[in-house]
Amino acid sequence: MAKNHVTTTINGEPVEFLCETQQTLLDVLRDELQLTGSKEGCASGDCGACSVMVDGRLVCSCLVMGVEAEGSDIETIEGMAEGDQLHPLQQKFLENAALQCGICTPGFLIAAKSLLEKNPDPTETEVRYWLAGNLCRCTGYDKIIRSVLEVAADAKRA
Amino acid sequence: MSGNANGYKWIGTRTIRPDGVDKVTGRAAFGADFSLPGMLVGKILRSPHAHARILSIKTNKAEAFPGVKAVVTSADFPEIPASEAIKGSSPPNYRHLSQNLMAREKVFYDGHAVAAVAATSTAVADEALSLIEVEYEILPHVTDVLEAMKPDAPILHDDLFTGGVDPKPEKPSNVAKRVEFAIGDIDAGFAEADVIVERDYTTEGIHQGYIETHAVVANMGEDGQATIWCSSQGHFMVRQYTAGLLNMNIGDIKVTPAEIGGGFGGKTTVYLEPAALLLSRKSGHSIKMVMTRDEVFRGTGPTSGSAMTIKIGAKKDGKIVAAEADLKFFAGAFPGAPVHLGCMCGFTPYDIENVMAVGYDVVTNRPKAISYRAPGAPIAAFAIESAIDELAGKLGIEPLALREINAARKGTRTAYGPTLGVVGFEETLEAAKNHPHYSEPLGPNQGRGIASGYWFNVGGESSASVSINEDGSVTVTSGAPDVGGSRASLCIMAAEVLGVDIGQVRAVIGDTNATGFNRHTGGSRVTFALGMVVIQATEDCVEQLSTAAAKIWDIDLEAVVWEGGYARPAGDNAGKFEPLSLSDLAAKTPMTGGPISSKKSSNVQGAGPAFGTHICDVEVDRETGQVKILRYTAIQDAGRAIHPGYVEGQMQGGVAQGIGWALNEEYVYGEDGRLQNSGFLDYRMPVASDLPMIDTVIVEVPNPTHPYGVRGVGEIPIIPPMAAVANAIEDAVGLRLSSLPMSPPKVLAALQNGA
Amino acid sequence: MSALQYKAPTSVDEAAALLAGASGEARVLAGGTDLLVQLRAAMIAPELVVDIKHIPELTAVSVKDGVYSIGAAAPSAELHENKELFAMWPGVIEAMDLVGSTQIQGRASLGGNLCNASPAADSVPAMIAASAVCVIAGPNGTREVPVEEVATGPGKTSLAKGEFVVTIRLPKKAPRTGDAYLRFIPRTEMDIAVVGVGICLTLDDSGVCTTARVSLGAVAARALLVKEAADALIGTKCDDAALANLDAAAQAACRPINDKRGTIEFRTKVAGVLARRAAAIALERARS
Amino acid sequence: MRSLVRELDGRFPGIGAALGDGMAVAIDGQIFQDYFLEEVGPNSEVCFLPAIEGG
Repeated sequence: MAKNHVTTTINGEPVEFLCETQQTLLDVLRDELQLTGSKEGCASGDCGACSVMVDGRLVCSCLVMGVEAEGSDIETIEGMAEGDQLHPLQQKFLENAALQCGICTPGFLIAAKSLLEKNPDPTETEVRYWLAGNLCRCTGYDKIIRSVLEVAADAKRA
Repeated sequence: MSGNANGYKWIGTRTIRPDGVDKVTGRAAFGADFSLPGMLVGKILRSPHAHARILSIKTNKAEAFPGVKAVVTSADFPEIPASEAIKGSSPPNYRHLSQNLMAREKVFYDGHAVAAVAATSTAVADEALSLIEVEYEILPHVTDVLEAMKPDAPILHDDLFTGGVDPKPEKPSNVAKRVEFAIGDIDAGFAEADVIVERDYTTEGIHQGYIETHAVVANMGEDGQATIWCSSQGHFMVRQYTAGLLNMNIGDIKVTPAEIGGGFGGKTTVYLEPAALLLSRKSGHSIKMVMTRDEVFRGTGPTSGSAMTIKIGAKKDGKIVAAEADLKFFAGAFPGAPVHLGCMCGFTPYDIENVMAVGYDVVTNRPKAISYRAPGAPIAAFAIESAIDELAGKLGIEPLALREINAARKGTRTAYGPTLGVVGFEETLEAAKNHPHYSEPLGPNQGRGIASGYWFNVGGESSASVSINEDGSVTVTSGAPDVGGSRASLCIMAAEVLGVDIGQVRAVIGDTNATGFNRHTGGSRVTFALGMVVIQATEDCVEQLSTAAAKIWDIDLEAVVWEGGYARPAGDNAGKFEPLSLSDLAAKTPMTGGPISSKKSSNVQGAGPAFGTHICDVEVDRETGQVKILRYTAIQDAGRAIHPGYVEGQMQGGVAQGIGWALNEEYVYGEDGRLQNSGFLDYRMPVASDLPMIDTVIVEVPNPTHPYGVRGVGEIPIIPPMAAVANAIEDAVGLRLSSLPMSPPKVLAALQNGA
Repeated sequence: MSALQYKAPTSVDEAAALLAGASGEARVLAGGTDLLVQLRAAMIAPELVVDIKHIPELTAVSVKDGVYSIGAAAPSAELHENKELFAMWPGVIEAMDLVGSTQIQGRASLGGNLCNASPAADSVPAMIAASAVCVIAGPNGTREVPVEEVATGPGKTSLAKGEFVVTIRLPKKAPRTGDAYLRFIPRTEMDIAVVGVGICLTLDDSGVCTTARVSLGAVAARALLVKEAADALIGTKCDDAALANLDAAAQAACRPINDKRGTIEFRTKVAGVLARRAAAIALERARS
Repeated sequence: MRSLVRELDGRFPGIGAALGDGMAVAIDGQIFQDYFLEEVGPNSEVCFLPAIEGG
């Protein structure tokens, strides 16, 4: 059967790809477009390692069909830094040792960025619940949560 | 950012890890992120039965399916006879490992691999798996440790006879071995006791839960030279085990480590690599295999579950006079439960004259258990630290005070034999007592628990090289995968020895051809043991740099000192020459004797044992049995924190895993012996909203055998939490829960029965 | 290996024709948060997936004379962000908001949660309590069905071939009406409900409960509408005695199973507890 | 250590083999996984124990 032809925008660039209907957006990003920063931890929406933004909404790319992405605007971890300039969340994660193995880090960064865009001054509880769909097995979340709160506080001061 | 309170320039500072930018931008390549042109997809067919004899496997339909390039079964694996099961001086048992990787006569658990295919796509491979016809004769199964020990239990292995008992048994058994550790006279000890507590405890099998599933790309060249890219806790382990399983020469295999997305002990063995190589050999293509989450839960090693009995006796003044542990751990399908480590660690926090710890290693129809952070110790500590708490209650002594009365210190004889050297257990108790958390008031239905834990820490074979590059930058190459920031620690130690800016030093993990042998990352050894060889290699480079300076100045080597990143003339020559920086000297190496680098390999000894003490507050919903963790403080002797951020991270992560173990994580098997919760939805690891901030206190009682005093830090944090939570629940509602997980249905049932 | 087809119709009629015309199994794709998991796990093997999100009324939210019409495929996050809707039916919106993570909320929908027909679906008891009605389209036009009549058992619905839910209609809310939904999960997030309770009650101006609907989730093969539990509240001021009767009636209605998520005893007991707690919240909302 | 093990094996035949496989030794409290070439003092405390595997 012929593959589906899909036209999207990814990290601001127009991108066209061919995919089979069975392929998820995550499969397409990783296997067809070599954007391997989004990770597959469960393929069932339980771990958040594949988090991306689709048309401004935070989603698990493992639960979106590749073919559904037609006409969509997609943001992935690869588009988070602007050139050499890390996003404040990326910088803060590094400074605070908020990652150990780093496999969940892209998903956390995408999810945290979407939180701060929607709610620039979240409480600790709000951060914890917003990020509850991102599993981390290394850090106990402490330094991740602190990093998000500190970036919010820094932005408020600025 | 130079100089800090401990007198060092870099030790104890929070530098940016050298691999950090790649990991926050998505560029870091983990196991599944690697690809080769023309590679095929490999998939594994797994048993749906807990215990069955394989009568036949027909692969012809699968092989004929378009797009399928190879199928392998156990027939493609060399059979390893019992006489050749042990190769060299360390684990594994290759016969068992081979059978675990690909079932031979029998499948021993739901998820046991029975065949593997290579195909042009995942969809084709999945279809091919469904075309493999396996005829099973289903056998009775046993997943519970006490059931497996019964005389009429289904026997997994006809050739397994209980070791460590006299006389040697004549009938096969699921009990692989009995171990015993004893000092003093246990009966006399209990006879002396004024107060005795005794209770049974159980824990469930739980998984390490790393977020990255197992992944490999493997290629077998036509000349028999193999190349493997994979994520593991030890690429030398992958090389050694793969060679041993496939009867290959170690030198014919090159393993390149990918970034590893969490291991916690679970990636200290091979699962996919040998099958991937066989598929590559058969198909003539490179093979990529990536496990699904379901496969990880069903097919890879969880840790043991257990049934335990603990009995402790003390005098009225709190002095413990006798302690006895009976620990039965299930190992899963093949022997190897870490029950001896549970026996050895459990009572070590205490100075007790009469101790008897007996352990049983029991096979069951579950995946073969593998290490999980301080293997064995957390299980024993749940029971023993709960018993200590119960004893404190009976004696009317504060739990922390009871620990102080009995605390192990330098000179304490452990139950497993050795006498402790310099250790920091009392210091952790002191820090706990002085922490504001310890005296904060509690509300209704809230309780506070204390628990402690001990781990040996280990050293082991380590190889690293340090190269001074032409521009004065420094490359540290080591061969033990970085699971949680160890490259940052190695950079710090090299920069400290060199006295240069941390930005000049970069640490990388070399492939199996780039460094000498390294034992896998585990047992909290890398910062300690690799640190030792990196320090030695860096010191050697300093010697070479000083020699180069001496040549340039035409003075004796003894007249050169290395200080703050510069060679300086000393003694009579002091001030006669301008100091030469590392970069100056690096630029001149073509004229001063050539490149400067050093390789060191050693079997590093002298790991510093360490202790931790945790404080946990909970609130119990009496109507639903739900336990909320309100506040948590972890205190630990790290010897010396090289990078405090990553030490705290180890502590916080271990606590979170321990809380999961305490409250909700468990393998749930059905009556049919099949695993019912093989996904993150129903295998309930803590999520961000389940936890509070986890406070940490790093106590530093330096390890005298390490130049900077490093002890391991990664294992200890997971040891105390289960008992800390149980003790807090007891404090909150007056009920002692002795079975993990302390999930809401169990807590509610206890509240109803106990109230 | 059958080739899977994907279609994204732009009208209700087109969608109904595609679904009705499929020769093999056809599935409706709303947010996909259940469908893609089932596809991946090979629990289903449809030949056609019909994406209904390109049909305008399927993702729209409108209100007319106090009656809310919510597109069956509208993502939960949008409903939660709709302040007027949230203020009107906090129980329903909070229930849907409990489904999965933030990421899931960006995709999951009331229609999907309903038609997946899980006995533990969070939004369903809340919708039943709120007297929600589904507008169902099919090859023979549209029909309206109370939410409680959609799921018939685990994974099974009363929808005929070619039919799909277009909108969910929440009735005009009477004065002094409050709704609430509570569920029990072992963690704080990311679990499937072990027990769920939706309650909607209306008070007269003296504070006496005049009407009530109580629905229990995850304690039977489908969400239950429990009249006896509602009767425990009606005619009372929802005092402690009434709440104790509600607790007992809720427990009596449970027909749960033992499974990896909970035991019969636990589910039954906690159903009563949550009924009391949810009633207290609904009462508070009805009063304010 | 090597001569100590030889001596032990002389007194208790077979113990040498048993102490070789998967065992470590603690000399004066210090654990050695690889102990054959370690020095033992006249008053040293020597304990044989199982080799330690870590996570």
